[in-house]
Amino acid sequence: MWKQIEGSRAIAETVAMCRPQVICAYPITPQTHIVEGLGELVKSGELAGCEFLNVESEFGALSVAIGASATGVRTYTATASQGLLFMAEAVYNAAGLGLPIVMTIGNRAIGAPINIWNDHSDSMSMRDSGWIQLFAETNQEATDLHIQAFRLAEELSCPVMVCVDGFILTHAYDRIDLPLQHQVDAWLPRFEPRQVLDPAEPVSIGAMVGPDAFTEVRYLAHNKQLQALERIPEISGEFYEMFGRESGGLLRPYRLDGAEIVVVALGSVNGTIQEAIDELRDQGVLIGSISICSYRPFPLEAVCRALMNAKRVVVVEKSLSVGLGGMLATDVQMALAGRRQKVFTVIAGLGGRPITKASLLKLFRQAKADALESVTFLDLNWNVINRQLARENATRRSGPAAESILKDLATLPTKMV
Amino acid sequence: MLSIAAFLEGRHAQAFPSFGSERMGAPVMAFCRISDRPIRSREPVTQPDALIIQDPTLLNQAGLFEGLQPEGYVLINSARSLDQLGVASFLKSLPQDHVLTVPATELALRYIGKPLPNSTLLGGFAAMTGELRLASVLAAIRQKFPSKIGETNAAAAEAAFEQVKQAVAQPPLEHLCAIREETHVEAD
Amino acid sequence: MPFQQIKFYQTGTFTVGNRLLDPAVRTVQSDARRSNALNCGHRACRGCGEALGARYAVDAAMRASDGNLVAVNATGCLEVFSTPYPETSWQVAWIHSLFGNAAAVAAGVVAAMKAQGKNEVRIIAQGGDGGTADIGLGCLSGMFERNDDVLYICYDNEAYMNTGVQRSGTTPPAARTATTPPVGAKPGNVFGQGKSVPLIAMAHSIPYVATASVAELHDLEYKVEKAIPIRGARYIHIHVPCPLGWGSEPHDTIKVARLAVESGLFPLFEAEYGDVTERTVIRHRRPAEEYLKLQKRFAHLFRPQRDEERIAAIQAIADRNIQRFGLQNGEARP
Amino acid sequence: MTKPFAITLDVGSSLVNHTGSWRTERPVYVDRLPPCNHGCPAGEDIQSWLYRAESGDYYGAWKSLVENNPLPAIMGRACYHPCESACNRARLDHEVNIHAVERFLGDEAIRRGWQFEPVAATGKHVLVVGSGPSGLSAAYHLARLGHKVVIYEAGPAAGGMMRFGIPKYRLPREVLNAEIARIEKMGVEIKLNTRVDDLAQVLETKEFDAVFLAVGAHVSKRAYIPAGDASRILDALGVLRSVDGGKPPELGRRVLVYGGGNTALDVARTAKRLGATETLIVYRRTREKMPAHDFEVQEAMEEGIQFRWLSTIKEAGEAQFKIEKMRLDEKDFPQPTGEFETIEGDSLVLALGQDVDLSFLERVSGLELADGVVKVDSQMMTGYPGVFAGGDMVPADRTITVAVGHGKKAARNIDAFLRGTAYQPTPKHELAAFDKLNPWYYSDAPETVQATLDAVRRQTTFDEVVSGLDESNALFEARRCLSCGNCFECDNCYGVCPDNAVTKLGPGNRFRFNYDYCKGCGMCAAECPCGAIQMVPETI
Repeated sequence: MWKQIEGSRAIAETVAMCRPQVICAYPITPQTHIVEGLGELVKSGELAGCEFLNVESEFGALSVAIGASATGVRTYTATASQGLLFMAEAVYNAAGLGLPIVMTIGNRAIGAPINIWNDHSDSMSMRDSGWIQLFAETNQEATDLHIQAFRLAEELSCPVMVCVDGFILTHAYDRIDLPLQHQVDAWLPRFEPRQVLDPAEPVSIGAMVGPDAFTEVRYLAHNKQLQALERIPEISGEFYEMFGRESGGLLRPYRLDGAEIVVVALGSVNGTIQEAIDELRDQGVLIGSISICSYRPFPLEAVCRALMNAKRVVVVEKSLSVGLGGMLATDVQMALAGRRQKVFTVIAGLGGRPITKASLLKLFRQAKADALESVTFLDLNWNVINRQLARENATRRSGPAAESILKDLATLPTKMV
Repeated sequence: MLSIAAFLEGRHAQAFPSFGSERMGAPVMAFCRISDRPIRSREPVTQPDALIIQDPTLLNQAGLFEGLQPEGYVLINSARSLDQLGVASFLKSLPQDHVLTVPATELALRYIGKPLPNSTLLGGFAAMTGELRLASVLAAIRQKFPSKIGETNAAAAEAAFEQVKQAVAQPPLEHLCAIREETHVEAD
Repeated sequence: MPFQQIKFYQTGTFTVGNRLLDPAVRTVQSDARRSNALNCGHRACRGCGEALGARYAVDAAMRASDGNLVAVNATGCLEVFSTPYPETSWQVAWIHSLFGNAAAVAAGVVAAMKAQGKNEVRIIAQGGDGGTADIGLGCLSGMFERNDDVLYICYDNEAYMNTGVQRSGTTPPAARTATTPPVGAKPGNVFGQGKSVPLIAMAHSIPYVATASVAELHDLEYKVEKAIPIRGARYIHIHVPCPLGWGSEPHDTIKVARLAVESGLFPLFEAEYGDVTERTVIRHRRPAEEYLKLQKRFAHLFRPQRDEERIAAIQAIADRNIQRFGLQNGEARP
Repeated sequence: MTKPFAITLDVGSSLVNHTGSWRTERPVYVDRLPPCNHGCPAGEDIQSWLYRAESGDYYGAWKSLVENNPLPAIMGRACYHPCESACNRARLDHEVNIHAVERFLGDEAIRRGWQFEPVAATGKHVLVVGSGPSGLSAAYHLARLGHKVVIYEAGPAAGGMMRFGIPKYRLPREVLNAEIARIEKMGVEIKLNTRVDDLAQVLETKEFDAVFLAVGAHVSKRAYIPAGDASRILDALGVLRSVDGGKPPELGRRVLVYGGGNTALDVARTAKRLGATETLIVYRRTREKMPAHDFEVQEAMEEGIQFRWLSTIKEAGEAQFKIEKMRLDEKDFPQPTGEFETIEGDSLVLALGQDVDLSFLERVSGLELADGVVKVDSQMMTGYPGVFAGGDMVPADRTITVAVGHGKKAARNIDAFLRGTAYQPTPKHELAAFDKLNPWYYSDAPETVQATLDAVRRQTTFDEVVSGLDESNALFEARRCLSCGNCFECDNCYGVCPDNAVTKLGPGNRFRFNYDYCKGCGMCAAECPCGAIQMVPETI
């Protein structure tokens, strides 16, 4: 059913259609609208048989979810940024215990300096936690991925994060085809837990495991994600059969035919990238892109196949591994291990800086001209950087960088958006 | 509401705020794209086809009109004339009837009883650009605010539509229309 | 029969069992069919007070809930010694998640049970003083404030024993720990104002709060069995000596706990909706010094010379408790 | 549902981990000797009958009691209960009032007519000389062993000193008669007014396979006191005997009693009951040095008996007695001071102790006498094979309890002698001293004070002074027993073991340690209220 609706609301309504039995909420921008919506649906009775808990912290939120999931019910929560970091311990724990919790991440930067705007630093920080991480390109996909996430999580008994770009998707009103309840009911099976806290059949969950078995436990977690590599495309296919929409899957290629330059990116920026690609294609530039939906497990083979014929690979990512460069790029390079293609890292859109088509066009033309550095910071304001570096060279005590930079920005002409 | 109106006409629309941590009263921007095909771009609108300015005090802000298309529209919420606002000369490059003022706040006060000009301006916008039919604007307004508030807002929008319609000749139809709206955050 | 009303003196009013009583009214621990929730083969130290307290409490909870029990455990000694792969000593449905989140996990279990309509299942959360008073206090407070249907049991051995006896928020003044060594002008732990989780719990006005001790089995079981059927958030704080951390003799575990109670240093009371409603009156009051002397963690108060000032300060704490909770006058509960 | 590997475990799996290997000491259950049993001259197993009594099993308790002592109703009244002096409970509040429970059981047995079971006869014949406590006790035990017993009693009624030496107000005669009758019902024959003047003669008849001599000390000691013809001087036993015979002697209004033993008190209190307005006990040493039991002195004082300490009687006149004051030397011996005084008195009763008349033994060969008593070996046999002796006749305290104990011991040895073997007493357990207990587990319980007849009534009649316990009181009292040294199945060890290493075997079967899991912490031993667990080092 088509609706012009805010992304967060669409996600809330869809999660509700998956009939979770426990939802816990703790507010943090930009995820908040989702749990607000769910809270309303539970209170109004539209989502029946569901317990909605307002908890005292993100750590508490995921902990409640752990308890609920271990008791054998479908469990959901959402967070972002600092919130995800504050629950980090529980994030690893939920995965370690193999609890199929689904959690939405309204992707947002991590401070300091505190910043509420979108980038991928938060979910990237948890990429090795053992959770499956799926990135949504559009609000339609964000909506659909949640249904798939519950199925995937419960089949494998493994938690899933659905990563949705904060504000850009969560706060955008879009034209979305919302699934119908009977479709969701028909497509999403009942939750059959692998382990459950039941006085009738008592077990001890969460034993201490020593060197004698820890590696095996970890390998099995890894193996689970390898199984996910098989299931994610299948589930996407099964989803298509019921809902008639392509959503999810490991990755989505765009105009790869004969492409010499292939752009790789996660999430909503792919839309703008595709606009840029169309324009360059019209000018005869052989360029295409792949949008990676499944970041964990990372589809090494699929990526390698997609990039088979590319000469240059430009990885545009909204996160920075400080001191190294790109995390996504590192994974892409692993996918291309032993091949001669050049992989360029472009750090873009940090802390909500808009990634404009104009900047992308400029970037891709440089790529075509083979004028790209291995790591590029898109739209970096060099005036500011140079002044600060100069200051720091001049005196060791140069004060907090952020403040000085803000002073500079005030004096420099900058484009307001 | 703009995007909803467009949606109701079967068109693709995308609306999003200039995401900020603003509190009530601070100047903000919101964007809307309307198109006949799916909208993929997620960047902010930098070259608007139309600019709705809810608060004339923002008129002298640097780069306000930056990127405005040569054939673009400007609708300003004010009871005063463009000359009185001192922007007439600055905007004379635009086609005639593409720059108008409408006393949206006054109308809002009259019909809604509150100085909330948003929906009122949408009526004016529909009349000025012809991008949207009044009916869909009113429907969008009623969808956004069910109950009586919807009706009063609709009435105000209709009034604005009539006022602007008087002032303009038949406008040309655009296929892609991007609107930037300058306003103050309102509590709604 | 006339003698049925008579107290039993030979079998002792305070012994675990009592052959002259109807089995139905004897303690859980005297029952040959008790659940042994925490079973043989666990790896707790000799004379571990926490192992004892946990079996006392969970067995009582098992009887009170007719076996419909789920236990959530915080990280700590209890969790480590009870469930090292591949063995578990627990005979109840049990989960361990993290150090600081037992209360929240339990809240989740409750929510899930509620959502499934399994209202007969009772949930307990348990942890040590570190997991309760320190790192877990946030989640605990949240659980209290939401009045989640959880009985939280804290086994207080007054330091981080699992990691090697470091100071916790409930470590008593002057006590030696690995991080408050008995050196310098003021050896051992500082004389702070302390942190009473029971009083913090009472500040949430939850339906039931109680303190208990492994030295007072009848009292402990009474409180657990009273707490189990109550709906809403409940809290029981159990004093459990740690021979390793306190430097007491393994066979003295109960004796030490008893002296804590009889000196007034560990007051036994109950509170409902924020108000103290009952206290367990001290039968034979003992000086705090007797309690301190059994524990090497207080040895520096007596050797090389007596630290009269600080011994008196500790006695003052005991006196205040006795006066504050009225532990010496009034009727003891039958 | 395939559970996750390693992180999820099935319950009870820790049983494979045998923590018993950590142990350096192991607990073992022991039985220790309760101080009451240890202190009882009659060798009663007091704790075991209290244990039965506290659950209301009075018959069982009585049966257990008479295993060792056939005279509970008498003993419960007349015994000076050394068991209570030894009772550990005294360290807590007040010793258990054992004699009162014993008396309750004895009276209960009389009330309900409980009897001893008859046993198969061995065909052996034993003569017992004297039907006092030791004679009756020996006869009873011998009869229980199947031997035919005949008692020769010189007096007109059985009971010996119990009848002639103990006033009615301490031992009602119907009680005495009832317990003697019960022994006779077993087949024990008592020949009254049958004095043995020459034992050798009896032995020559070969009528008996063994003999037990149990003659009491009925001959009062005398002291030389210059006295005028008119002065009335009597001996204590004579007075007591004549009172029992129903011909009370003329003592007058003011009676002096000379001596400090229990007999002195008995006779003084008797005099009071015979109408004396003033009764004065004259004793050469202090109250502390008085051999009489303190509670009797207490009762006497309550009855208005007066005392004159540190005094000896030098001369007896018609209605006057000359008294010399004494002082105690460094060895606490009384020494004359040369200070004299005269006090009024209508009569003087001498209570200076008694002797046994041993003349009937003179012709028995090999039988040795020394300082007025008979020499016996550790089997209580005299120098003449087959002739045993006990009670007042042998060196020991002269109390009925000691006598009953002698009777039992002698009976066992006589039985062994008749079987041609030697009696082997079972070795005694280590004493259950107070420091072996953990008394915290016993709640405070004051002794049930037996209602005592009000003093006035006491002075005028021979009604029993101390009344008995009713059932609930007796039960209450029985339950004050701490069960020192012997498991009473309080479940403490089972409850306090942090490793569930104690197995409960069910009522009457106590407990067993599970050494597979016991880490040897010793908490069970420390918390055992009655000291029935001992920690012993492991041999590694």
